[in-house]
Formats: sequence, structure tokens, C-alpha cells
Amino acid sequence: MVDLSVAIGDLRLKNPIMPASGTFSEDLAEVFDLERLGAHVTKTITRDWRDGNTLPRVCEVNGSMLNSIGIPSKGVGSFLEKVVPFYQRYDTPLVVSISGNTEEEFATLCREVSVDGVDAIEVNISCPNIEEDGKAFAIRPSSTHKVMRALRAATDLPLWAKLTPNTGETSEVASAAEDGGADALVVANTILSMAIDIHTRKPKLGNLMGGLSGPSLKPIALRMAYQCARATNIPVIGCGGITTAEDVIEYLIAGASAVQVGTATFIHPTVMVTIIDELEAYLRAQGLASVRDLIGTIVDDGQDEAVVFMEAAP
Amino acid sequence: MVDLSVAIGDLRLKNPIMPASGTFSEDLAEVFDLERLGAHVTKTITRDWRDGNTLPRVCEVNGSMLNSIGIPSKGVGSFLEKVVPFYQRYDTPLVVSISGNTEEEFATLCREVSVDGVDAIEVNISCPNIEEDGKAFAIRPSSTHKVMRALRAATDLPLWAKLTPNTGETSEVASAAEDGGADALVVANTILSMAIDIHTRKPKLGNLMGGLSGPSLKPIALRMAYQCARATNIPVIGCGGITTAEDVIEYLIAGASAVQVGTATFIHPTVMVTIIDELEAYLRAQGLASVRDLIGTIVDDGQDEAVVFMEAAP
Amino acid sequence: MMDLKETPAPAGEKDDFKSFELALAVKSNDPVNGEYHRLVLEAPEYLLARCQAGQFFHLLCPTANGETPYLRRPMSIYGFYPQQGELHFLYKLAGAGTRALASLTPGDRLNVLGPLGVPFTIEDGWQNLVLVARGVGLATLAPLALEARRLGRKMTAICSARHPDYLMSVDYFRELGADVITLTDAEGTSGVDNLERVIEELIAGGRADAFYTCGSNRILKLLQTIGARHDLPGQIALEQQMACGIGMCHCCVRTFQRDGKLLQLRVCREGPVFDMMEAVAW
Amino acid sequence: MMDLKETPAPAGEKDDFKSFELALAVKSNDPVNGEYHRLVLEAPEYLLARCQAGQFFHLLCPTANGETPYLRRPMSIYGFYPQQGELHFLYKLAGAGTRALASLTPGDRLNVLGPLGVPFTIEDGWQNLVLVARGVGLATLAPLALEARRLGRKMTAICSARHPDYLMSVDYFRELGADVITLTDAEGTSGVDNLERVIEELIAGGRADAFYTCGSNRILKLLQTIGARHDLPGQIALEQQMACGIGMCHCCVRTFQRDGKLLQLRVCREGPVFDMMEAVAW
Ligand SMILES: Cc1cc2nc3c(=O)[nH]c(=O)nc-3n(C[C@H](O)[C@H](O)[C@H](O)COP(=O)(O)OP(=O)(O)OC[C@H]3O[C@@H](n4cnc5c(N)ncnc54)[C@H](O)[C@@H]3O)c2cc1C
Ligand SMILES: Cc1cc2nc3c(=O)[nH]c(=O)nc-3n(C[C@H](O)[C@H](O)[C@H](O)COP(=O)(O)OP(=O)(O)OC[C@H]3O[C@@H](n4cnc5c(N)ncnc54)[C@H](O)[C@@H]3O)c2cc1C
Ligand SMILES: Cc1cc2nc3c(=O)[nH]c(=O)nc-3n(C[C@H](O)[C@H](O)[C@H](O)COP(=O)(O)O)c2cc1C
Ligand SMILES: Cc1cc2nc3c(=O)[nH]c(=O)nc-3n(C[C@H](O)[C@H](O)[C@H](O)COP(=O)(O)O)c2cc1C
Ligand code: FES
Ligand code: FES
Repeated sequence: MVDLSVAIGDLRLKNPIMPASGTFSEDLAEVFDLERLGAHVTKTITRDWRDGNTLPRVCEVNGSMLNSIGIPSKGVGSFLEKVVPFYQRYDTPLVVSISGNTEEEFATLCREVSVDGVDAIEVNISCPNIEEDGKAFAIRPSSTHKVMRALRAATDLPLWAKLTPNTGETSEVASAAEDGGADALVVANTILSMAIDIHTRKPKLGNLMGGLSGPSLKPIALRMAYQCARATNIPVIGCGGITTAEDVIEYLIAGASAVQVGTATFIHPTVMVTIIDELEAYLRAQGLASVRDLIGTIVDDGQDEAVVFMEAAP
Repeated sequence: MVDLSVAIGDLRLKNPIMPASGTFSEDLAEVFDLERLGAHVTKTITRDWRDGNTLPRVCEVNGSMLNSIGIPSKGVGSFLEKVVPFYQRYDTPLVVSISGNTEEEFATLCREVSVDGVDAIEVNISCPNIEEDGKAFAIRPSSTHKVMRALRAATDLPLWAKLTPNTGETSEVASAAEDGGADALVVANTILSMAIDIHTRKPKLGNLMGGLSGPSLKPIALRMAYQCARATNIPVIGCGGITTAEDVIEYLIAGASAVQVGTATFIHPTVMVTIIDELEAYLRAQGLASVRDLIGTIVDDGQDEAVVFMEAAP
Repeated sequence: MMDLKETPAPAGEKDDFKSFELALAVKSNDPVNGEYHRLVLEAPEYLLARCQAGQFFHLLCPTANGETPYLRRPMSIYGFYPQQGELHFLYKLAGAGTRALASLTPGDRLNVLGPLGVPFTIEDGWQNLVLVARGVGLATLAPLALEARRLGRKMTAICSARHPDYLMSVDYFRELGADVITLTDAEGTSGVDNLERVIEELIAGGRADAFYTCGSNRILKLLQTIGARHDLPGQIALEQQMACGIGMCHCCVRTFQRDGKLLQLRVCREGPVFDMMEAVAW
Repeated sequence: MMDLKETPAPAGEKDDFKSFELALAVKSNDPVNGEYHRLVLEAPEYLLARCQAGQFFHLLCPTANGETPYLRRPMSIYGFYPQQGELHFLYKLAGAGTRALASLTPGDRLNVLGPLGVPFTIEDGWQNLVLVARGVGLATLAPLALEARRLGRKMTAICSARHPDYLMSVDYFRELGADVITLTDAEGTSGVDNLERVIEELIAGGRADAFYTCGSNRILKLLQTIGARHDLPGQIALEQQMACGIGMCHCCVRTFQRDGKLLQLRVCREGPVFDMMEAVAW
């Protein structure tokens, strides 16, 4: 028997495969047994009701997709009443994703969702900080550090910080999140993108711009996962463009301890189960006893990341 | 007859299609008539000799590519002696791409290439600033502004600033480049990425990381081109993932005045000629007299870019 | 590793689930007229046993003509026949996805996800049903007609199209015992005023207890007016662009009116069939 | 808009250009033995007239088996026959690109770019040529043998392979009048020591004025040693991963030694054929 279990801080997952926030819900239980997953991760909620963005909210681009859903939310009350109890029927750990536009609102929500049945809180700091210039907290190390301190003070549950690719300072932001008290990093959210319908000359999303996810995002998010694993001592959860077990193996080798699967679930709702099975078969075929034997095994000849970044200009 | 000509500041181009730096050279004259192009853009040079990075320098990812060539350069002397004279046989304007690791080196080179036969200088400020923390100049508005001031003082030729997608502050960087004296913006360079061979567990590039180019980059670069066109009053030259005339039209509608074609030339060396022909056919079919009738015609209902960015969190 | 388009993962015990991701074999895929195609898939009994009129499947279109549609495409169930082991779709060529569907030939496999969504219901008191649809909307109503026949209800099917040549399923509705009224642009009979006249006649004749429709904004508005005027109920199947089709992504919302309040509901999950009076015309 | 894989843009007047992007029809594409395939394309006369031994084409592999190779793949010219209008390649199945090539069937079109690169040269004084190659390297030397025959030079072809079954083109070399020496791992004759012995015998017999080889590091090193020992010249065709194939991207460099200095040259442009003594073994 190969061992698929991994540890994210004190949290033990039976396997390293979990859904990405916003691409998973209770509804998927109608298609496969959610107990198969390493963890359950809910769609980001905000404290208060939010409507979400103008339609169209998604479009496809070159074998990937853009979305600008806008975090429609029924608020924390409805969430605690309906969503948390649903997941309590499973042994699988529940990770709750939250977001806020100000530090205080964010921290309050963090406190409010620190309830029984919740095993970790994923803080979507890729959302805009309206107290500063409306840039996402995770764009700068300083705002990352500040918001993480506030969140850390608000809960004793494990805190996973979800980073954004819309930054030139990934390693610094990762360190800032660690310093601020993050127990793990989720790397990464979508990257800001755009598509235009040349016939109508309208943006293909009602919101003009949106986040790119799916295969096109993978090389970017994989690079970030590697940078974060190098820059910090906390577990990294890779996320971006994962479609196959090979993709997962690539993230694990790069240094991720687990991964999240997002858009691929829209294309193949059962893909996470397929990946778990293929991952197990791969480990067996390679004669590896544990999936942990893959983590961080990249042969990078100890090249210094900073130097590499400097040289990376084409 | 439809009019394909566009103006980039004082420079008039017979059509809006030109090659991207590093994906073009004199060698291509053996495959088609380079006089067909709107402009010629040379591979970035540095003042001094540079070897370039460890191999492998390219790999393919999901219908796109990564590269980390490392700007091998024979230095400015060889460039002025051999490359500039080659292009003088053409009427097509010559744009010279340069780079430097310090402001001073960069500015000196800028002065040195301001010679007869050169019509504009493209400054690749996506390269690392070793006087600061090794981040590319164009990652931050402040370093962008500073280097552009130095470059502006060094030449009277039109200055095109080439921006990087490795930033969370595209609009601010664009404004800083404009303030610093840029006559146009080239948007954008490649985005830092990575790929790993799961069999050898080695990075697929000798340099660990490299830049993503080709179709996967398009939605990101298109978003940046739009942001830059909104944020500044200087012409934007779109670049990233262009493969077809439709892609060009998308960039023009977004606000670009011209475009650069990079990786697609590796796949189809004659693609720029194809695109020019198709663009002309499209304009004719649409009954448009000039390609300029497309520029910036996006129907965006005047949505405020800042607000949109804030809401763009998924 | 395996090709996901071909062999989706076994999802657990069948009885536990409502929807399935399956690669089904194509039995036939023929043009019905210039614009429409009928796709017949071979489907297992347990899948067909779960299908209901008004539900849909989310289809993973193949790569064809150099195009690779990425997201799935939603299609109403046009027919499900447990005895023959067949699942039918009727689709109109629109863009890359439907063009790719048209490239399927017998023996090919198509990855489908479903059945999905809330079906039509026929309440006990609804003895006289009026089906109103235009174009491919008829596809959605076809299995409803079959169900109405099974329940012994009377039916009038008002079929509208650009031209008599594009009237589909008319024979099918007749076979099921429906009175069929055809309205076409070409004959100048498909205007709202004429449709209103036709429906008012049905109501006057006691032949309209409930309405079923889909898609068209114009028809929805008219039916809402008539429904309000005579206090008659109805159901509408709506369309909206979908990514997941299951309820996870919230891209497919539409606005509805309930208890005087506006709310947004997911077409894939709370629909595609909605109360006709709650839908907000667009 | 047009499908670029099919119909590349007309690039101008033929006479102005050295290399062409063309979609050529496949005449045949058959396995030669388990690992190797021979691809025959229909090519226009003006293209074949420009081909020379040692040059290569850059092939745009089709989408096949759900894989889409993105970059082109370089392949040596295995044969070019202006009379028959044929262009031949001999390729070994390696990864996604060559697997995709193997899916081509007669009548398909393959987009090729070429001819590219610096060819072999046969200097006037080189009357006795020794060709040394292993495996698919023979493909690269085949057109050189034909040219040598046209020039009336004497030839010895030393063909090395894992197993006698994998010895290719031996008959072809014989037909062209070459003395053929075969060395195989299976028979234990392909070791460096034996190869050295064989070559030394040729030199002793006055049958080696110049060497031609390709690919193998082991053979290169041996030939450099022997070349230095006897002051004999030679040429080697090298391989390196390529993006553009034309000289634009600088991804295909290798290190060479010239006038005591190390320098980096592009295999696609300054090569693929290089002076044997300048190549730096890797
Ligand atoms: C519940 C439901 C049932 C449907 N049943 C049928 C049916 O039985 N027969 C039929 O012909 N059509 C039906 N449609 C519409 C069908 O889904 C679209 O025609 C199809 O998705 C178009 O895809 P395309 O790639 O050909 O077109 P494109 O215009 O290229 O599609 C681009 C994108 O827009 C989406 N899209 C475009 N038009 C529609 C639409 N009308 N509804 C939803 N998404 C759309 C596509 O799914 C895709 O994501 C149904 C739609 C829904 C929501
Ligand atoms: C000038 C030249 C001539 C060649 N002639 C022949 C020939 O006649 N017959 C033949 O069978 N092979 C030849 N090769 C090697 C051939 O190009 C590779 O086998 C082929 O590119 C492998 O592609 P793939 O997708 O099947 O393999 P993969 O390993 O999947 O390829 C991955 C990437 O690496 C590159 N690559 C892998 N191996 C090589 C290699 N040996 N050389 C260059 N690039 C490589 C590919 O082009 C691709 O970009 C030649 C190479 C060069 C440079
Ligand atoms: C439709 C959609 C909605 C999303 N909603 C959220 C969200 O609410 N919170 C969040 O942190 N990330 C959200 N994401 C981002 C995903 O969690 C994930 O980071 C991203 O899609 C990259 O992974 P992928 O390429 O596997 O999809 C969303 C993504 C999509 C496609
Ligand atoms: C092999 C390669 C080399 C490049 N070299 C340079 C360079 O020297 N200077 C530069 O500014 N950009 C360089 N670029 C970036 C391109 O100019 C262009 O910005 C980028 O590739 C995006 O365009 P594309 O998607 O059309 O390729 C290079 C890109 C590639 C693929
Ligand atoms: S399509 Fe995803 S929620 Fe409806
Ligand atoms: S492959 Fe581009 S320079 Fe050789």
C-alpha cells in the first residue's frame, strides 16, 4: 500500500488533493463521494450579502477560462447555518475561505467562522484592500503582513493565506505572510486578464477583466509555488491549471505539500477522483512508499532563487 | 484601398505589424521580404559581451513556450558595425532594443545607439536593476520613472518602454514611464514561469525559470495593453500571444496602436505577412477605410479601470 | 495515463448519485434540417431512469476543425428511451461547440454529464396543457409532451418558426395526441398579437390550465401578461451560459422576482425550469 | 480566416529566398523497422533544387492522439530527388512530435520549413571519404553518400547499431558503391576500441582522407583523437533543441573551439554541420 497522506501543519490529509475555492460546492456530492478528497474547501464568503458581478461572468480563452464572478455571498449567517453543517457528515477536514475589504471586517469574519466543524481557514488575501488603493492585500509584502497579523489575532485555527499572481514580489509576499502568522500558503489565485469579442467590440466579461485559470495559468502558478517553497518554511499548497496527476506530481516536486484543483472540475467533475487514483498508481509504479517522497525533490542544484530571478529576463 | 498605416508618435508605420524583440533577426530575410513589415525590431543588446544562460533555453508548455535565453550579446560595437547597416537597405523603420543592469550603463548604451539609421529605441526595462534588489525596473513605478528619466536625457530618438507583466501595478508603471519621458509603451514582455520534467525532476530550463510567451500569455498581455491605453496618453504597442489577425484586431480594439508578433514567428516564420494580408482583408470586408478606425474602439461603457480592478477578484 | 475525454473515473456506487460523467457511444448524428441536428447516444438504463423532462446534460464537445471548445455546453434532453437505451439531443449550430458536436459520427464517444437541473412538473389539477415554443425550444418541450401523454393530459402545442420548413417535432407532438398550432414568420402568423389571440381562444375554450415555454423573451412577456390576466400558472425553461453546470461557479444566474423581492438564481441548479411568473424578462 | 497549418503565406518571389514555409503532401510514411519511419513528401522542384546534404527541415508536427506539439521539430534531409519530386526524412520515434509525425498518412499535408542550415562540403582533395554513424545518424549521411558518388569519390561507410536488425541504409550505401562495415552491440563489434582499430586500418590502407559523422559524443571524441593523430580533417552534423530553426532565438547553441578560444555557435545557423576538430565533445 502506498501512503498518500500529507501534513499541512497539524492538519493531516488522507491525500494531497482538494478542490480550489469557488470551484466546489455541496452540489458536487451528487456526482461523486466527497469523502474521497483530502479536504473540502468552500467558496470564499464575505460577512455581508454580495450580489456578484454583471454577466457574462465567464468566457473561454485558448483552452483555459476567464471568470469574474465577483464573490456573490449570502453572508456569514447563512454560511454557518447551512454550509458548515452539510460538511460535518464527512470525516474530511473542512477549510473555509473568507475575504474582506478591510482588515477589521476580514478579522471579524475570521473570528466568526472559527467554529466547531471548521478545520482551517483559507484567507483569500487576493481581494482588494479598500483602505489602501484598492489593490489586493497580497500584491505587496507590507499589506500582506498587516492583514495576516490581524487575522492571526482573530483565530486559533490554522490559517492558510491564498496568494495572488498579480505581483512582482511573490517571494517577499510569501515571507510576509509567514511572518504575519500564516500556517500554510495557497499558491495561487487567478491572474488578471481580458478578452474582447471582435464582432461586438465588447469585453467578453461583463466586468471587463477577470481572472485566468486553467492550463494557461499552470507555468506561472508552478513558478510561484516553487518560489514560495524556497522562501518560507511553511507548507505550500499548489493551485493553478492542474488537470492530470502529472501536473500534481510537478507541483509536489517543486515543493508543494498538497494541491488544489479548480477549473478542471468544471470540465471533468470527477477529475479529482481520477487524479487520486492515478497518483496512487504512479507511486506504486515508481516504487515509492509515500507521496511525501516526492515533495520538494526538484533537482535544482541549489541555484539561488534571487540570482535566478535576476537572470530570468529573456 | 484600405489604409493600414499607423503613427507611433512622430514615426509613421506603413502597417501596425512588427516583430517582437528576440524573435526576429536578419536571418528571416531568407524566408520573406522584410520590407513588408511595419517596423524592424532587433534583439535586445547589452553594452558588453554576454554569454547567455545555461541550456536548455526553451521548452514547450501546453501550446505555448518558456524561454530563458539570457540576452546573449556581442556588445554594442559589433551591433553598430554589422546589424544597423544590414537594416539600412530597407525603408522600414528600425527599432533597436537595449537593456542595462544599471541606470548609467543603460543610459550610456542608449546614447551609443542613437545613430543614423536607427528610428526608435525600445528600452527593455523588464531587465533586472542590480542597483536595487535585482527586480526588473518595470516592476515598480518608482524605478521605472527613474530609469526612464535617465534614458530620456540620453537620446532625442523616440523612446519605447517595454513593460513586464511581473507586476501588480501595471497602470502605475505605465504612467511612470510616460512621466519619465517614454514616447510609447510596448506591452508586454514574458511572464516568469516554470516547468519541471517529472521523470528527471529537473526544471525544463537550464535557468530554472523563464518567460512564458505564446497563446497562454495573450489574455494577460491584452489586459495590460488595455490598462496602459487607459492610463496614459502615449501610444501602446500590444505584444503577447498574437497568432492571427483576430488577435491583432483584439489588441487594436483594446487601445493598442500597433502590435508585435513574437513566438508565432517560430511556429510560422511567414505569419506576420499572413497577418498583414488578413488584416487588410478584414478591414475591406468590414468596410473600414483605415486600420486606425479600430484603435481603442472597445465598448467598455466608460467603466472606471480602478473600480473594475477592485472588483476583479473572483 | 488515461485520456479523460474517454474514460471518466468511476464515481462510486450508482445509487448514491444523481448525475454522472460518462463517455457514451454515438448511435447517430444527423441533420434534421439546415440548422438543426439530432444526436442519438447509447446510454445505460440507470442513467435514463434518472432523466426527467426539462433537465439537461452538459456536453464535452470534441476537438474538431482545429477548434477545441474548452467549457462544456448545456443541452436539454430531447428524448430518453430506457427501452431502446437511447438519449436524444436536438441542437442548433451556433458556434465552436455545436459545430464540434456536428462532427461526431456513429461509434465516436461523447463525454456527457447529467442529468442536471430541475425538471418540469405537471401538477394534478393541470389537465389542459399549453406548450408554446419557437425553434430549438421545441427540443426542451418534447419529453414534456411524452410525459403529459403518459399522465393522460390534454395538450395544445403552439409551434413557432421562421418558416414552415423549420417547424420541427410537429408530427411528434401530433403523435402524442396534441393539438398542434403552427405559426411562422413566413406566413405572418407568428407575431405577438396573433399568438395572444390564439392563446386567448384556447383559454376561452377551457383548454389552458397551465403554460410551458422556453427561451424567448417575447413569448415569456406575453405569457406573463396572459397568466396574470387569467390567474393561470406556467413554467419556463431558461438558458444561460454555464461553466460547471452543477451549481458551483455562479456564472449562470438570472434575476427572479419572488415575494416582491428580486433575487438571483442559478439556471443550472435552481433551474433550468422556473415558475413562469417569477422569471424576470430580459 | 485561413488555417495556418495548411496554407502558409506566399513569401514573395521564389528566387529571393533560401528557405520556404510550405505545406507539402505526404506520399508515404512507413515504418522501416520497429523504431524508424521513412516519410516521403511531394515537393516542388524549386525547393528540391535548393537542398544539400547535411541540411535540415523544421517540421510542424500535426495534432495527434490528443497531443499538440507546439514547437517545430528539426529533421535532416534523408533524401531529395528533383526528378521524382520527392523529399525524404528518416525519423526515430522519440516523443510527442515524432509520434505525431508517425500519424501522417498519404494525402495529409505537413507544414515544413527549409532547407535550413549549413551543408556538408566535400573538398577537392578529399578522394577517400569515411562516413561513421550510428542509428538515425545514418539518415543525415545518406544524401552525402549520394553526392560523393556524383563526384566520383571513394567511400567507406561504418554503420553502427544496437543490433543487426537496426542497421539501416546499408544496402543504400552499398548501391552507391561504398565499402560498408557494420558494427553492432549484439555482436560486440561496436565498441570504441574496435571502431578505432577499424579506422586505423582504413588510414593505413590510404582509404581515409576525411571523416563525416553525426550525433554521437563517443564517436566524435574518437574521431578527434584519430584526426589529431594523423592530421586528418572531418565534419560533424550536430543536434540541439531548436525553437526557430533560422537563427533568431539563440536556444540551439553549442560550444566550439576556434583559434584557442571557446565560442558559442547556433546549430541551426552556423551548423548543423561543423568542423569536426572545432566541436567540443559534451
Ligand atoms: C439548460 C440549457 C438547455 C439548452 N438546450 C439546448 C438544446 O436543446 N438545443 C440547442 O440547440 N441549444 C440548447 N441550449 C443552448 C446551447 O447550450 C448553446 O447553443 C450552445 O452552448 C452554444 O455553444 P457554441 O459553442 O456552439 O456557441 P458559442 O456562441 O461559440 O458559445 C460560446 C459560449 O457561450 C455559451 N452559449 C452560447 N449560446 C448559449 C445559450 N443559448 N445558452 C447557454 N449558453 C450559451 C456556450 O456554452 C459557450 O460557453 C441550451 C442551453 C441551456 C442553458
Ligand atoms: C539538425 C537536426 C537534424 C536531425 N535529424 C534527425 C533525423 O534525421 N532523424 C531523427 O530521427 N531525428 C533527427 N533529429 C532529432 C529530432 O529533432 C528529435 O528526435 C525530435 O525533435 C524529437 O522530438 P519529439 O517531440 O519526438 O521528442 P521530445 O523528446 O518530446 O521533444 C521535446 C523537445 O526536445 C527537442 N528534442 C528532443 N530530442 C532532440 C534532439 N535529439 N535534437 C534536437 N531536438 C531534440 C524536440 O524538438 C522538442 O522541442 C535531428 C535534430 C537536429 C537538431
Ligand atoms: C469560477 C471561479 C470562481 C473562483 N472563485 C474563487 C473564490 O471565491 N475564492 C478564491 O480564493 N479563489 C477563487 N477562484 C480561484 C480558484 O480557487 C483557483 O485559485 C484558480 O482557479 C486557479 O486554479 P485552476 O487553474 O485549477 O482553476 C475561482 C476560480 C474560478 C474559475
Ligand atoms: C526566445 C525569446 C527571446 C526573447 N528575447 C527578448 C529580448 O531580447 N528582449 C525583449 O524585450 N523581449 C524578448 N522576448 C520577449 C518577446 O519580445 C515578447 O515580448 C514575448 O515573447 C511575448 O510575445 P509573444 O507571445 O508574441 O512571443 C523574447 C521572447 C522569446 C520567446
Ligand atoms: S453553471 Fe456553474 S453554477 Fe450554474
Ligand atoms: S533554433 Fe533559434 S537560433 Fe537556432
